[in-house]
Amino acid sequence: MAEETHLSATKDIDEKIAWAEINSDVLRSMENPRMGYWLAVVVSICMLMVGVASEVYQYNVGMGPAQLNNPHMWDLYISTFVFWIGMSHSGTLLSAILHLFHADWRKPIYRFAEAMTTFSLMTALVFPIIHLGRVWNMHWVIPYYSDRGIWPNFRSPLVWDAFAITTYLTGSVLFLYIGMIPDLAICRDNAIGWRKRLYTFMSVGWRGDDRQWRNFRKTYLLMACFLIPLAVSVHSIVAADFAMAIMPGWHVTSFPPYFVSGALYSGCAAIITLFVLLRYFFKFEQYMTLPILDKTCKLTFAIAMVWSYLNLIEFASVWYGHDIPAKEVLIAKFTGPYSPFFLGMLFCGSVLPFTLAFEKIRRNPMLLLPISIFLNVGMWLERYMIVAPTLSLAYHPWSWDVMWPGWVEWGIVFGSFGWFGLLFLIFVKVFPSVSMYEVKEMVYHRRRVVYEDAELRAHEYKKGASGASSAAPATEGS
Amino acid sequence: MSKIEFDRRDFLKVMGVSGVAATVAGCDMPSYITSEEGAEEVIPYLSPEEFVIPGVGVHYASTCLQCPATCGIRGRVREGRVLKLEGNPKSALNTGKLCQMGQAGLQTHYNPDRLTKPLVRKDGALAEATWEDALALIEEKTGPSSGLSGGRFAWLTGTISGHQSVLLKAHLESLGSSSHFVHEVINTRVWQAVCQDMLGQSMPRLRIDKAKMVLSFGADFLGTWMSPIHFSADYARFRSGEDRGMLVQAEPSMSLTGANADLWVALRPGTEGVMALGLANVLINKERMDASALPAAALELINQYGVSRTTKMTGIAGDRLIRIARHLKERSPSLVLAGASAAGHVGGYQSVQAAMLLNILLGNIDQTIEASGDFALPQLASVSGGTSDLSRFADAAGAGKLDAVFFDGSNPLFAAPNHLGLTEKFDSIPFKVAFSQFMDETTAHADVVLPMASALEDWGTHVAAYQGGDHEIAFQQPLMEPIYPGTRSFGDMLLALNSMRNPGSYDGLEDYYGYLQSAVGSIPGVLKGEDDEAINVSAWNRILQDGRLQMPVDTRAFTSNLSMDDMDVRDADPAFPYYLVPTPRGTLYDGRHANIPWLQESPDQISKVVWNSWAEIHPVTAAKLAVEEGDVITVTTPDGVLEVPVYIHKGIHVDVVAVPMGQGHEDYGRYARGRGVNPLKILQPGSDAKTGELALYGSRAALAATGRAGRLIKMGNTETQHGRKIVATITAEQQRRNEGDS
Amino acid sequence: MSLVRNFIEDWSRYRRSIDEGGFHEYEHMWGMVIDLDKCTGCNACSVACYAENNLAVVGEDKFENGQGMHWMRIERYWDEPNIGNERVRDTQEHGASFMPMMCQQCNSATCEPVCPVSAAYHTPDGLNAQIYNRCVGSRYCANNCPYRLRYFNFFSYYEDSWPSPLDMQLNPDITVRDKGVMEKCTFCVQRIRSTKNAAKMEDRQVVDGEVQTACQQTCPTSAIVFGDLLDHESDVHKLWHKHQTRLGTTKQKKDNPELRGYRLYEQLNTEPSVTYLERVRDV
Amino acid sequence: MKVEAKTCHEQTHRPLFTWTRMWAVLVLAGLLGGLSLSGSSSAGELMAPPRVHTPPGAADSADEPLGPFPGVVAPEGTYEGKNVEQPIEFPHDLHADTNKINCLYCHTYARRSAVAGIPPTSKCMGCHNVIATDRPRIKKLTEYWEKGESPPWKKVHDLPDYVRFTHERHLKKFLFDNPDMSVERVDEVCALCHGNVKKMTVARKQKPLTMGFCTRCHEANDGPFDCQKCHK
Repeated sequence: MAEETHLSATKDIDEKIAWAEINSDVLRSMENPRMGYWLAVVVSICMLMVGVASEVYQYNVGMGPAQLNNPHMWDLYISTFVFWIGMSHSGTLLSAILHLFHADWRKPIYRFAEAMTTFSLMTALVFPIIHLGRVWNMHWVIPYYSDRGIWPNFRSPLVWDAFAITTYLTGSVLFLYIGMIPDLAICRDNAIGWRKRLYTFMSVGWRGDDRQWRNFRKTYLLMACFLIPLAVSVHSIVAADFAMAIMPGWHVTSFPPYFVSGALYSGCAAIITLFVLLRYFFKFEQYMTLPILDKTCKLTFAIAMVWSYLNLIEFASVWYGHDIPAKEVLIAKFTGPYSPFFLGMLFCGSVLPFTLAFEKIRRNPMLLLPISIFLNVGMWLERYMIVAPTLSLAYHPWSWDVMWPGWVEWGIVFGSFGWFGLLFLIFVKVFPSVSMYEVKEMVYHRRRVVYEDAELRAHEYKKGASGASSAAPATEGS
Repeated sequence: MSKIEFDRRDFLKVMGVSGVAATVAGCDMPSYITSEEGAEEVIPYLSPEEFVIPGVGVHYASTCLQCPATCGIRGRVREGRVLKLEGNPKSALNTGKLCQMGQAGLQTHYNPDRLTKPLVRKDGALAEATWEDALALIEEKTGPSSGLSGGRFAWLTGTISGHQSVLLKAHLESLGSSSHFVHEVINTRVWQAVCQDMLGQSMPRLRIDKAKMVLSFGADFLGTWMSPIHFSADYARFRSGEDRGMLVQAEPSMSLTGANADLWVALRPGTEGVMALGLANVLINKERMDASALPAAALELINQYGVSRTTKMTGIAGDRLIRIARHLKERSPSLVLAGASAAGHVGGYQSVQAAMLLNILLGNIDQTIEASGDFALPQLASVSGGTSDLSRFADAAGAGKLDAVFFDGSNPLFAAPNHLGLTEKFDSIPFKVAFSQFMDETTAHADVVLPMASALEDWGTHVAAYQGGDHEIAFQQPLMEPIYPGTRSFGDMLLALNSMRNPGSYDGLEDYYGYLQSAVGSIPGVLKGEDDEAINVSAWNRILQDGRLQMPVDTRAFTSNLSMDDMDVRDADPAFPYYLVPTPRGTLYDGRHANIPWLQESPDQISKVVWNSWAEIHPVTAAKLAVEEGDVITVTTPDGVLEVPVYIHKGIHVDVVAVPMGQGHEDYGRYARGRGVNPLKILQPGSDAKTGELALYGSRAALAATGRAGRLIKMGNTETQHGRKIVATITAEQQRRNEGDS
Repeated sequence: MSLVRNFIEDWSRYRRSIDEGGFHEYEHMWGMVIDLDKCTGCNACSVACYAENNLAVVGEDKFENGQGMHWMRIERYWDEPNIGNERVRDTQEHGASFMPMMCQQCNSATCEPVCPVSAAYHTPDGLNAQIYNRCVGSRYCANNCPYRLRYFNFFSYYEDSWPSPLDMQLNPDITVRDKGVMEKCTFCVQRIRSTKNAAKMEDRQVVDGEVQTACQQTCPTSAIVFGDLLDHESDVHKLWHKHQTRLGTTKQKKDNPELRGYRLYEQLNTEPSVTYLERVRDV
Repeated sequence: MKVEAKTCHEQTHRPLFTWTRMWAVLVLAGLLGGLSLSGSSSAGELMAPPRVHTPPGAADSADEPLGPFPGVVAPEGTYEGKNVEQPIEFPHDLHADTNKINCLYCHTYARRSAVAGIPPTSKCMGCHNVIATDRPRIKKLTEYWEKGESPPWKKVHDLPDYVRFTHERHLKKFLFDNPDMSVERVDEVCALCHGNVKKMTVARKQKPLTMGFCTRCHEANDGPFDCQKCHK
C-alpha cells in the first residue's frame, strides 16, 4: 500500500502495467452498468424532461413566462449558452494543444474531456435557438437558397455564432471520432452483438498496420492544428455578441481573450470534476493517477490567474475610462442588487483557485470535487453577471429595472444539465472513456526510460568496479 | 332627405370581412396564416356612393362627447368601420387637435361592455326585455294616463345642450315639471357665477395667448378646466416668441398645468383668495398701483391682508409674494384664473371673487378677459352642470318629492359622497329610467335601462359652454352604423317620449335625424336655399362636412358690478391634520373613462401610475408616516376610510394628501370594476354658501401607515435623470434673447 | 485601379452626404423636432399612437413586469441637472420635466447591424424599418438600443387585448403583431406610404405637411414637428437649422451655444433624426 | 460483452481499411449535421411551391400564352389553384372573353385603390335586371339583390396580412404609363398575376403569388426593393 502511494506520488503512470490489463480495465468500465448508473440516467432524463416541458410551454405561450421584459431582453438563456460554450474549450485544450506540446500526461484523461467538449457544445447549441421569439424561423439565420432570395445579415454577431458553433461542433466531433478509431478497433475485437456491429462500422476496418498508423497520426495532428484556432475563434465570436454592442459593460475590447480564458478555466474545472468521478466510479486509479490530477490542477490554477488578471484589466479600463454609464454599471455590480452574485463570482473565480496552490489539496480528490464544482459555479455566475447588470442599468435611466428569471427560464437551464449528463452517461458506457492505445504508448515510454537508465547505471558500475565489492545493482540478474 | 339617408346608412355598413382581416395576427406560426383560396370572404357593398372605395379611408366630421368641452372631431372611416379619431381643423375650439380622452372615444364606442338590450327590473333584479315592453312600462308610469305631473318628475343629466336639451325641456314641460338636475363633478360653476355677478357675463373669453403672465389658482386649464385643448393651443402661443409668457400656478397639489408652470407654489387649500388679496395688497401699497377701479369695501378688505397675515395664512414666503406681485405689475396684460381647488371650498365663491378682483385691479378686463356675450340661440345654449344639483337632487329624493326620474349621461351614485346617502334615497324613488351605454353604478339601481347608441353612432347638436372665439353649433353625426341593433339614439328616444306625452307633435319626422334637419333648417339664415321651405341639401351637406355651424357673436360689453366678501377660511381640526384633495385628471376624468383600456394603461401625467389609485404625499409627510413609495396608507375622514398605496413627490403641499378621482368603480365593466378607490365617497359635508357647490377640496383627513406594501404599477423606474442630458432646461432670458423672431 | 477609384468616389460621396447622415442614397429623410417647452406632458400623443398603430393593451400584471407596449411614451423627471436642483429642493418650483420618447430613427442605428436576419434595416426614407414577418425574435436590437425604445411581443397580446368588438377598431394598414416579434415606432410609416402612393399616382413630389404622424396630428400644443429633412423648405429642416442642429456629428458645434436644439445621446454617434428643443423656465 | 485481453497488435483480420471509406463516413456525418440545422417550412415561405420555370405557352389552356407585351417582363412561375366554391358560379369567360367586357368595368377599384375589389351588386344588376334574367344564376343573384344583401363571395387571390399590394400602382406602371399599352388590353396586364381569367368561369389561382414570384418580377421590371414598400 505504501508502495502504491509512493508510486502515485511520483509517477504519472506505473510502467509495470500489462497492456492486456489496460484493455481489460477500460473495457470493463464499459460493461454491465450498475444500479447507480441507471439511477443517474433516470435522474438526468427527468431533468431533461423538465427542460423540454418548459420549452414546449414557452413555444406556445411566448417569451413572457420567462419574465423577460423591456430592458431585460436577454437573460439566463444567453448566459448559460456562454457557459456551455466555455465548458467545451477544455477538451480541445487537453487533446489538441497539449498534444502539440507533447505533454503526454494528458493521454489518460483527454478522451472524456474531448467527449465533454462535444456534448457541452451540443448543449450550448440549444440555447441560442430556444431563446428566439419565433423558434420556428431559426433557420433564417443560416444562409440557404430560398424562393424569397433573401439572406441573413452577415454583419450580425449572431450569424457569426451560427457559423462558428456549427463548424466547431463538426470539428470536435470529427476529432473525437478519429482519436477513437484504434480503441474502437479494440472494442470491436472484444465485443459481440450490436456492439460488434457498431464498432465494426465505426472502426472503419482498422487493423493497425504501419500505413494506417502513419496516416492516422498525420490526420490526428492535422485535426489538432485545425481545431486550435477554431476553439479560440468560437469564444471570441461569442464575446463579440457583447463586445459589438454599445451597451455599457459590454462594449469592452478585452472581451475576446477574457472570454477564452474564462472558457478554458471553466473547462478545466469541469475536467477535474469528471476526473474525480470517473476515477472513483470506474476504478481508474491506475490511469487517472494523482500526479496527473496534480498537473491538471496546476493548469487550472494558471488559467484562473490569467482570468483574474483580465478581470482586473477590465475593471481598471472602465474605472479610468470616461464612459460614465459603464462606470455606473461597474459600481452597481459591486454595490447594487446583483452584488451578492458578483462578489460570489469573484470569490469562486479568483480566491478559491488559490487552494490549488497547495499540493496536499491538488492530490486530494475528495477535496477537489467540491472545489472544482464551485469554480464552475463561479464561472456560471460570471456569465450571468455579464448579461444581467448591463441590461438592468443601461444608458437610459427611465428603463432601469432589476429582474429575476421566471420558472420557464430556470426550467430550461436546469434541463440543459440533464441533457449534458445524459449524453455523457451514454458515452462512457458505449465508448472507452480512457484512450487505451495512448495509455499503452505512455506505459511503453515509461518502460523505455526506466530500463534504459538501469542499463546505463549497470554499465558504469562495470567500468568503475575493479575488485571492489558492494551490493549488487538492482538490475543484475534481470 | 331620404335619399341622403339611404346612401349614408348603406355606406356606413360594415363591409365584409376584408377590413377585419387585420385582426388576424400578421406573423405567427405558419399554421395560423390564411392565404389559401376561399379561406376568407369578401362581401361588396350593395350600391355604394361614388367616393366609397374599399381600402381608402374617408373622413367624417362629428363632435367629441368624452367631456363637456365638445371639441370637433373627424373620424377616419374605412370599410364602414371608424378606425381613428382626429381633431376637426374646422373647429374654432380645438383646431384639429385632440386630447387623450378624445382619442379614446373609439374605445367608448367599441367597448365590449356596452349594453345591448333593454333591461327591466322584475322582482328586484334587472332582466332583459324587449323595447316594446320597456317603452310600454315607461308609458304606463310617465305617460298621460299615469297622472304624473309637476315636480314629481325629474330629469338628471350631465351637461347637455343643443337640440337634445330643447327636446328634453319640451318633455319636462309636457309633464309640467321644471326640475332638471344637471350634474357634473368637474365643473366651472363658481367661476361662472362670479363672472356673472361681477362682469355680467358667465363665460367671458380668456385670452391666455395674449397674456404675458398667467397666475392661476388651481385652474388646470391644460388638463381638465373648461376647454383644455383650446387653452393648450393658446398656451403654445403664450409660450413662444420673444415675449414668452410666465405661468405661475398656486395650488395644493400639482396638476398638469402646475407641472408646466415657471413657478409652482404649494398653497394651503382654501387660502387662494387670501393669497389673491395679499397680492392686491402688495400691488396697491408696495407697487403703488392705481386702485381707483375697486370699490371702497374691497379696498379696506384688501388692506386687512397685509404681507405678514397673508404669509401666516397661506404659508407662502413674503418675498415670494412680493416677487409675484412685481411680476404681475411688470408683465401686463396678465391673467388671473381660479379653478377647482380655489372654488371647491366653503368660501370658494369669495376666493374666485378675489381672483377676479385682482384681474380688475391689474386692468385685465377687456385685455385678456374679453366679453363673449351669450349664445345667439339661448334654447340651444349649454346647460352646464355642477355638484349643487347633486345635493339638491339628494334632498328632493330624500324628501320623497320624486315619483319618476330619467337619467342620462351622468353617474351620480358613483360621484355622490357618502354623507349625501344618495344610494338609499335613490332606491326610494319609485320609478327610475336610465338612458345609458354602460352598466354603471347608477344604471345598476335603475328600474328600466335603455341601451343608448354611442356618440359615434348618433345624431346630435352641441353647444360648448366655453366658446373659443366665434360661436358655433357642433354637429354630431354617425360615423358608422350601430354595432348593436338593440341600441337606440338618445334623440329618437326624446322624440318618442315627447310624442308619448302629447301624441301628434313631431309628426312627419321619421326620426331625430329628420327633426334635426328641419330644426336646423328653421334657424334663420342658416340653410339659404332657393326656397326656405325645402331643405337645401348642399348647404346641409356642407354643415355636416364642417361639423360646425357658425353663429353670430353678440358683442355685449361687460357690466361691472364689483363686490367683495370676506374670506371664509376654516382652521384645521387637530384630529384630522391633513387636507384631502380629490384630484381631477384628464385621463379617467370624473370616472367616466375608467372602462377604457387605453386610458387605464395610459400613465398618469404626474405619478406615471397605471391601472390603479394612489395617494400623493410630500416626502416630509412620508417621513412622518415612515412609508416608502408603494406602501399602503389609510386616509381617514369623518365620513370614511380609504386604503391606498402612496406616491411620494414634492409637487404637493406638506399638509395635503391627494387621491385622484376616477377609480373605485363597483360596476362599470371589466376594465373598471373593483379597481382602486374613489376619494369622492369620503368627502366631508359642506358647500359653498353662494352657489351651493359641494366643497370638494374642503375635507380634512388623518393618515396612518398600515405597514403593508401595496401594488403601485408605474411606468419607468426612475424619478431623476442621473446627470444625463435628457431634458435640458434653459432660462427664459436666453430663450427670449435668441428666439425673438419667432 | 477601379478599386481605388471606387474607394475615392465612395469617400467623397460620404463627405458630401455627411449632412444627410452619412453614406446613404435617400429619397426622403423623415425627421422630427419636439419642443420640450411646448410639450405639456398630456399623453395625447401616446394614446393616439395606441389608436393608430394597433398597440396592444397588456393589462396591469404584464405592465408591472415591464412588458408594456408604448411606442410613444412620455417620461417625467423631477430634477433639472443642467441648471442645478436648488429649485426642487423642498417643492417642485419649476414643475416637472416631460420627455416624449419615441424611436429616434437613428441614421447610424445600433439596432440595424445586429439583427441576424435584417428584419431591422434602414430604408431609403431614412427610417429604421422593422419587418415584422421577417423578425425571428432574437431581441438583440432591443438590447443594443440605448434609448430602450423597442418593444417585444412577449405574449400573443392580440388574443386578449381586443375583446370583440374592440377588434373592429384595428387599423388594416398595419399588421397585428403576434408573439415573438419586435416592434417599435415607425413614424407612422403607413401614413407616409399612402401619402407617397397618392403623390406617385399624381406624378408629383410629397409636399411638406402632407404627411402627419398620429402623435403630431393630435398634439394639443403642436410641440411635435415632422417632415422631410432633405426638403430645405420644410418646417422641420428650417427648425434644425434655426437651432443649428446638424446630422453627421457627435457633438453639435454652434456659433450660438444658447440655441435650444439637441439630440439625445448623440455622443454615442447613433445619429438620431429627432431633435429636441430644450425646456425653458422663467426663474 | 465478453472480454479477453488482447492488444490490437496481435490482431489479424480482413484488410478492409480504406481512406475513402473513412471519409465517406465523415461526409455523411457532416451532411446529417447540416440537414438537422436547416429547419422545416415557415411563415416566410409557406406558400412557396417548387419554383417552376414555364415559358409562356407551355401550360394548359387555362393560362395559354398572352404574348409578353412590350415594356414588361412577365413574372415567372405557375400554380395549380383549386376550384373555389362560390355562392354564384360567375362565368368570367362569358363576360370577359365572349362579350369582351373590360376587366376594369367591373373591377373598377383596381385603378383607384390598393384593392381591386368585388364590384358592388348594383353593378351586376345594372345589366342583369334586363339581360338573361331567366338564367338560374341570375335568378339567384336577383334573390340576393331583393333581399338587399350582396352574395358572400369567396376570396381567391389572397395575400398574407403582412403584405401590402397596390393594384393602382401596378396598373399605372404596366398600363397607363406604358406607351405601348392601351386600356383595351388591360386583361393582359391582369393576367400577369391572375392568369388568363378570360378562360375560366370562376377565377382560379394561376400564379404562386409568393414573395419569390414578386421579387423576381420586381427584379426584371426594376420595381422597388425596399422591404417596407410591401411589408406592413
